Amino acid sequence: MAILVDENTKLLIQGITGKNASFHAKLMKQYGTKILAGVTPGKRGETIEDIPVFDTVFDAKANYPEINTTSIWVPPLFAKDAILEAIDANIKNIIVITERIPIHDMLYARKKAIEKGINVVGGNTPGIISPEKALVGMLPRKTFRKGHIGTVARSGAITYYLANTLNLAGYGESTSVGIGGDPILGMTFGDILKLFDEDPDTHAVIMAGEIGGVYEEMAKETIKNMKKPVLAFISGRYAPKGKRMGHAGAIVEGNLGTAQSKIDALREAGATILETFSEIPLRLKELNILP
Amino acid sequence: MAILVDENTKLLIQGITGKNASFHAKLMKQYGTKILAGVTPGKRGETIEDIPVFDTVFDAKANYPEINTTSIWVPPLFAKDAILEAIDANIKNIIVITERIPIHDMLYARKKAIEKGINVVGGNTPGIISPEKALVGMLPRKTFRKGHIGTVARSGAITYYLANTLNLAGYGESTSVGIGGDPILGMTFGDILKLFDEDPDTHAVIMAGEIGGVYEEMAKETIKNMKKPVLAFISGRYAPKGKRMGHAGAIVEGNLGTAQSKIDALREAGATILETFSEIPLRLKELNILP
Amino acid sequence: MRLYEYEAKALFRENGINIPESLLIDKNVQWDILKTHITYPAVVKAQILTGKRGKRGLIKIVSSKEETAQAINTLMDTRIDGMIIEKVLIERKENITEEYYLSITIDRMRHKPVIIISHRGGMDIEEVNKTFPADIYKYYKDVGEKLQPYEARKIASIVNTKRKSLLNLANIILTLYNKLFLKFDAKLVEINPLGRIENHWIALDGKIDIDEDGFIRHPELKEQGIQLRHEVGELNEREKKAKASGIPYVELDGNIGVFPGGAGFGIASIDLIAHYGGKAANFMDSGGAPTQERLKTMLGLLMDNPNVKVIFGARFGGISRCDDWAKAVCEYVLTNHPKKPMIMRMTGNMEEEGRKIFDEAKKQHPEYFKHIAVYSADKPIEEVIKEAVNKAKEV
Amino acid sequence: MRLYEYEAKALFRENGINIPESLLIDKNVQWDILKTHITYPAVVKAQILTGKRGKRGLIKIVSSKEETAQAINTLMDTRIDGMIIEKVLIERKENITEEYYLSITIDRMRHKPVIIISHRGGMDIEEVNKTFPADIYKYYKDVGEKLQPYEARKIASIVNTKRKSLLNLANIILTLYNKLFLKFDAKLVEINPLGRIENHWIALDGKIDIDEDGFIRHPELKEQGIQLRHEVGELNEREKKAKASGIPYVELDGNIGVFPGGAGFGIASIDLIAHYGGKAANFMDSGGAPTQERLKTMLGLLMDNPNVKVIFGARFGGISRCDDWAKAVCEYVLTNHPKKPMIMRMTGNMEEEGRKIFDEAKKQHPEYFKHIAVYSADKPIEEVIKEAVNKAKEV
Repeated sequence: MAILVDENTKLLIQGITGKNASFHAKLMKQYGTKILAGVTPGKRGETIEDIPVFDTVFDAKANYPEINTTSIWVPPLFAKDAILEAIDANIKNIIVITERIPIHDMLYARKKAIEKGINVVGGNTPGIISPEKALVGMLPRKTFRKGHIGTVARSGAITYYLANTLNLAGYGESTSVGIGGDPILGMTFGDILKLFDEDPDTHAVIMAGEIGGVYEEMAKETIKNMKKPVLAFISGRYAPKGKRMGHAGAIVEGNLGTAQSKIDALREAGATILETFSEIPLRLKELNILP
Repeated sequence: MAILVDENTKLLIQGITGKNASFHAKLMKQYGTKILAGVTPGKRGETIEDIPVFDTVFDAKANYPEINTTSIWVPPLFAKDAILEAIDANIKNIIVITERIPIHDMLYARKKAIEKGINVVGGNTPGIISPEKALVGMLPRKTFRKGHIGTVARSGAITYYLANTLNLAGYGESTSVGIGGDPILGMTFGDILKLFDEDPDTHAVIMAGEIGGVYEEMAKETIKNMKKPVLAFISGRYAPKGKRMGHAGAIVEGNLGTAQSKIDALREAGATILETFSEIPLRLKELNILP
Repeated sequence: MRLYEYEAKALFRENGINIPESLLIDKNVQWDILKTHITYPAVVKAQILTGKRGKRGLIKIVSSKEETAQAINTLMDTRIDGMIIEKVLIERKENITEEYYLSITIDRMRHKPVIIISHRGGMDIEEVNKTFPADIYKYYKDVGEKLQPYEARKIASIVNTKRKSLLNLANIILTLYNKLFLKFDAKLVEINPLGRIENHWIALDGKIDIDEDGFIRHPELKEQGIQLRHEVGELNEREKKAKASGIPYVELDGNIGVFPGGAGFGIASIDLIAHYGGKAANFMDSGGAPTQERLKTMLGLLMDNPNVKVIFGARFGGISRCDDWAKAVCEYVLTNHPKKPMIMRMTGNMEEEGRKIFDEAKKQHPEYFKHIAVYSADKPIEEVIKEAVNKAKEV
Repeated sequence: MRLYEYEAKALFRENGINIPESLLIDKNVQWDILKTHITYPAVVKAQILTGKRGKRGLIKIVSSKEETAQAINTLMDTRIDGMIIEKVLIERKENITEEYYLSITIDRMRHKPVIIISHRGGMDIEEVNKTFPADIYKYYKDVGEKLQPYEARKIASIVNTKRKSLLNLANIILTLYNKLFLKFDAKLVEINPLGRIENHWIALDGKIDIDEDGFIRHPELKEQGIQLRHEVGELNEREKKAKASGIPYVELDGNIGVFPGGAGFGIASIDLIAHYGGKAANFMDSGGAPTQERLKTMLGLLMDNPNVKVIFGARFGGISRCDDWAKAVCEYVLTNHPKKPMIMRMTGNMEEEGRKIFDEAKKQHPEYFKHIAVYSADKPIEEVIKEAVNKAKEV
C-alpha cells in the first residue's frame, strides 16, 4: 500500500505540451508511472512521449475512463480553471505542480474539491512519490527508496533531503508527499497525516514545515489522535522576520505562524521535534522504528 | 388543517413601512393573522399598527424566534435580497407579494430556497388564505369561506372568483393559494397540489392556469399520482397570441405554453377541465364532492 | 424586450466578438456614403423585430451602389407585422466556411440557463431540431454561477472538430454567457448563423432579448441609445395612448369593451365572453393597485373606441381597493357623461366604502348613471358577463 | 503588496466611499499650493508602508501654512524601517463623532474571507481584541460568492445602534467586499479608523494588500499608477540588484553565503548553519527551474558581498535540473575566477549530466576549481554544512 499514488495510478497531465511538463512526462514514464493522456486545449491529436493529447479533460476521460489522477502544469492564472475541470470530470486525485496561484483562485478551487470529496495536493508541490510504484511530479526519482516512513513537507528540496537522509541510514519511504509551497493549499498536513495513519505500509511519519501560514498548527488535533509516531522538522527559527497581515491578521490568527508557535503546537500534540536531518535515524530508533 | 398558512402562522412583514404593506398589515391583523414583527432597514424602533419594526430579519427573529412565515412587499429590485435574507434566517414559508421581480433574481432566490427546503410562494402573488385561520397577503377576506376545496391560481382575481363561485354554491375553501403571476415562480402548481393531496381537510382541488409559461404542463405527473380529484380552468383560448423566446425557446420547450397544450396535458393527467366558473358546483357534485 | 440586430451586434463588437463591417442607414442617409463606404457584394438587412427575414425578402444581396439604393428604397418604410422598417443595416458579405448555431436561454422547466449549440446553423434550426436532434447540444448551467472557461471549451469541443478554432469559439461562448447573458438580465442571446471563416468566427446575425424587469439596472444600455420597449406591432391612436400611459392594451375585433382588474382575469373574461356568445373588443390590464388616473385613462380608451358598444367591468378588490376604483369610475362618469352602457361588478376589499361612493354620486346626478349597473358578490360573475353579451346584441 | 494610504483612498473615493479632502505632496511641491488649497486644522501624514504611524510621530496635526511646511520638512526624506518617506498626504481634520474599525481578510484556518468590524476603532484595535473581544464581530463568508446587501445590513446593524446611518455603513461594507476585496485579489482591505460624523461615514485611513500573484490581471490598478512591488526596507546595492532581477535576497549578519535551491531549503539551511555554530550571511531563493542567468546573478551577489567568507551551495534537482545548475556555476567560475571557497552538494534529477559538466570544466581549468568542492548524495547535507561552517572559522 501507499497513499495518493501507487501502482494503480492512471495519470493525466494537464498542460502536457509545456516545457517542464513534457520533460517530466518522460521521467515519470521512465519511472513506471502509468500516464494515459495529456490535455492542452487546441492541441488535440498531437502526442508527447507517445502520450495522446486531448483538448479537454472530458475528451481524455471519455477515451480513458480509467484515469484516476491528474497533475496540473498550466500557467498560474489558468490553474483554477484546470483544477475545476478535473473536479468536474470527477478525477479523484489532483496534484497541482503550478506555483503562485492567486489566493482567491485557490480558495475557490479547494472549496469545490472538498464539496465533491476530491483530493487536491498543491499548488507549488514538487509532486508525490511512492517508491517503485509511481511518481507524479518532478521529484528526483533516484533519491527515493521503498520503505515504511511517510514524509510530508512544504518544500521540495526538504522532501528530497528527508529521503536522502533516510536512505543513507537504511530506511525508505512508503510515500513522500510535497504538500506545496503556495500560501493556500489543497490538502494540508493534517489531511496527509490521516492518510498515513491509515496506511498499513507506513510505520512512522516525518513532517517538515516552516515559518508562515497556519497549516502546521492546524495538524495538532490530528497528531493527537494518531496511532503512529510523528517526527516534525520546522525551519525558520533564524529566518528574517516576515510581515503580518495587518491588524486583521492578528485578530484572526493571533500569534500563529512563527517557528516557535509551530514547534510548541506540535510538541504539545506529541510529535518528536527534530533540529537536524542527521538526528532522524536516532529518533526513529528511539521510537523503535527500524528500517 | 390547511396548507402553508394556518392558526400557527407567526408572520413577519418585510417592507412593512410601504403604503400597501402597512394598509394590508392592518387588514391581516383584523382577520386574525398573528403578525409578530416587520422589517424596514433603517426604521428600527418604529411601529406600524402596533407591530414592532426592525432593521433586519435577523433582529426580528432574535426578538421573535417563533416567526415561521414572512411576506415580502419590497420594491422589485430589492426582492431577491429580501428573499435571501429570509432564507438565511431560516423562515420556512416565504410569501412574495412583490411583482415584476427580474427573472435572473428569482431563479437565484428559488434555487437557494430549494437547497434549504424552504417554501417560496410568488412573486406577484395576492397571497394565501386559510379561511378563519389566517390570511397572508391582500386577498379580500370576506370573499373566502371555510370549507374543503383547495384552490390554486396564477391570477389574483381568478382566486377570488373561484372562492366567490364556490361560496355562492355553499362550498368553502380549505386554503386558497395564489402562486403568483411573475414568469418565474417559487412553488409551482405541482408543489401546491402535492400539499393539498396530503391535507386531510381538502377534498378536491381547483387549479386555474393561463397561457404562457410551462407550470401547468409541469403539474401533469403530480396530478396523475394524486388521490384527490383536480379540476382545472385554463384561460387564454381567445387571447391575442403571445410571442415566443426565439428559436431557442422552441428547441427547449417545444410547443408548450399554449392554452391547448395545457388543457391537453391536464386532461391526460386526469383533471376535469372547466370552461366556466359556474359549472364548478356541477362538476364537484359529479365527483361526489359535496359542500 | 428584443434588441434590433444592429444593437445586439454593437454589444457583440464591444465584447470582442467579430461582426461583419457594416453601415447603419436611416431615413436621413446621405446617398454619397453608399459609394465610398461599402465593399461589394454586400447584404442589405431590414432592422425589424420579426423572425424569418430571409424567407420574407427582408434581406437582399447587392453588388453595386444602384442595387443598394434600390434595396433600401424597397425596404425602408415598409410595414411588416404592423411594424415599420425605419433602419437598414448594410453589411459586407462574408465568405463563410460553415454556419453554426449558438444561443443561451432559460429552461423554465428546469429553472436553469441552457446553452444550445449546433454545427448545423443557418435559417432552419428548428427544422434541424426535428430532423437531427442529436446534432443539437444543450449544456445546462447552475443558476448564479459564471461560466468557467473549461466549460466553454467543453461545449466548443463537442461540436467543433476543427481544433484550431476551438479557443476562439470557447471565448465567444464565455463572452456570450458572462458578459451578455448574465450581465444584462437577458432572457435570450442568440447568434444564428455564427459563421466560421477558416479559424475565425463571425456573428452574422444577433438576437438579444432583455428582461424588461431588469432593464432599469443597466444604465450602460441606455447610454448606448437602447430604450425600454414593449414589443407591439403597429399601433392605432388608442393603443399609442395606452402605451404612453404604460397600460397593456390590445384591441380585438369584438364589440364588448373589457375593463377588468388584473391581467389574469382580463384573459379569462375574453374566454368567458366568447363562451357566452359574445366577442371582446380588447385585452387590458390595470396592474396591481392602479392609480385613479390610470383607471380613468383605461375607461377613456374604451369610450373612444367606436367598435365598443357595451362595457363589461369587474373589480375584485385585493391589492386594488374597491373604494379607489369606485372613485375613479364616478369621477369619470361625472366629468364625461358617457353614453355607452356599463355592466359591472364590484366586490372585495373596501367594497362597502366603494358602494357608498357610487350611491352618493348616483344620488347627486342620477341622469349620468342610467346606463350603469354595478353588481356585487351575490350576482355570479358569469351572470354579469351574460348580461353584457345580451346588451351588446341589443345595441 | 501593500498600497500606500493615498492609493487605497483613491480606490475608496472611486467606489463612493467618503474620504477627507486632501492634497498629496511630493518633493516637487510648489509651496504656494499650501496657502490656497488647505483648510485648517489639517493632518500631515507620511506615506510609508509601515504601521503605528501615529505613535511614531509620522502623523502631525497642523493649523497654519508655516506648521504645515515645517511638518513636511521634518517628514520628507526621513528613513523609517529602512524605507524613505517620499510623499506626504495633507488632509482636512474631520470632527469625528465616533471611530469604528472595519476590515476584510482571509482566515487561513477556515479558508474563508472574514469581515471584521468593531465600534471601538482607532489606533489600538489589537488591544481591543484582547480586552473587549466581544466588541469585535467577525462575519465569515463563503468563498466564491458576492456579499449580498442583506448580509452587509446584518453586519452593520450588529455594531451600529444609530439607526439612521445603517444603510450608509452597509453600503461601505458591500463596496469594500464586492468592489475591492473580491475584484482586486486583495488579501486585506482595512479602514481604521472609519469615522462617523452624524449619519455619514468617512475613511480616515486605508490599507489594501493585494495578492502579488493576482496583480497582473488588474490593469486598472496599473492605469492608476500602482506598480507591482515587493515589500522591502532600505536596500543595499546587492539587494537592489537582486530586486531588479526578481530574486528574493535578504542579507543577514553572518559570513556564510547561502546559495540554495528553493526558499524552503534556503530557510532550513540558515537554521542548520546556526545549529552547527555558524552564521548565514543571507537568505536567497532561486525559484523553480531558474535560468542560468539567474543562477549566475545569485552567485555574483554572494561574491560581491565582502562579509561572505565561504559559500555553501546546494542543488537538489527536481524541477530545477542539476545539469542546468552545473552549467551556470561552471560558466561563472570560468569567467570570474572567484577566490572564495565554495562548499557545495549536487544531487537529484540529471545529476550524472551535471557531474560530467563539472568534470569537464575542471579538467580544462583545474586552477579555477581549487577551492571548490561539489559533493554528491553519499555525503549527508549536514556534513557539507559542517564543512562550510568550519571553513568559515578558518578564513
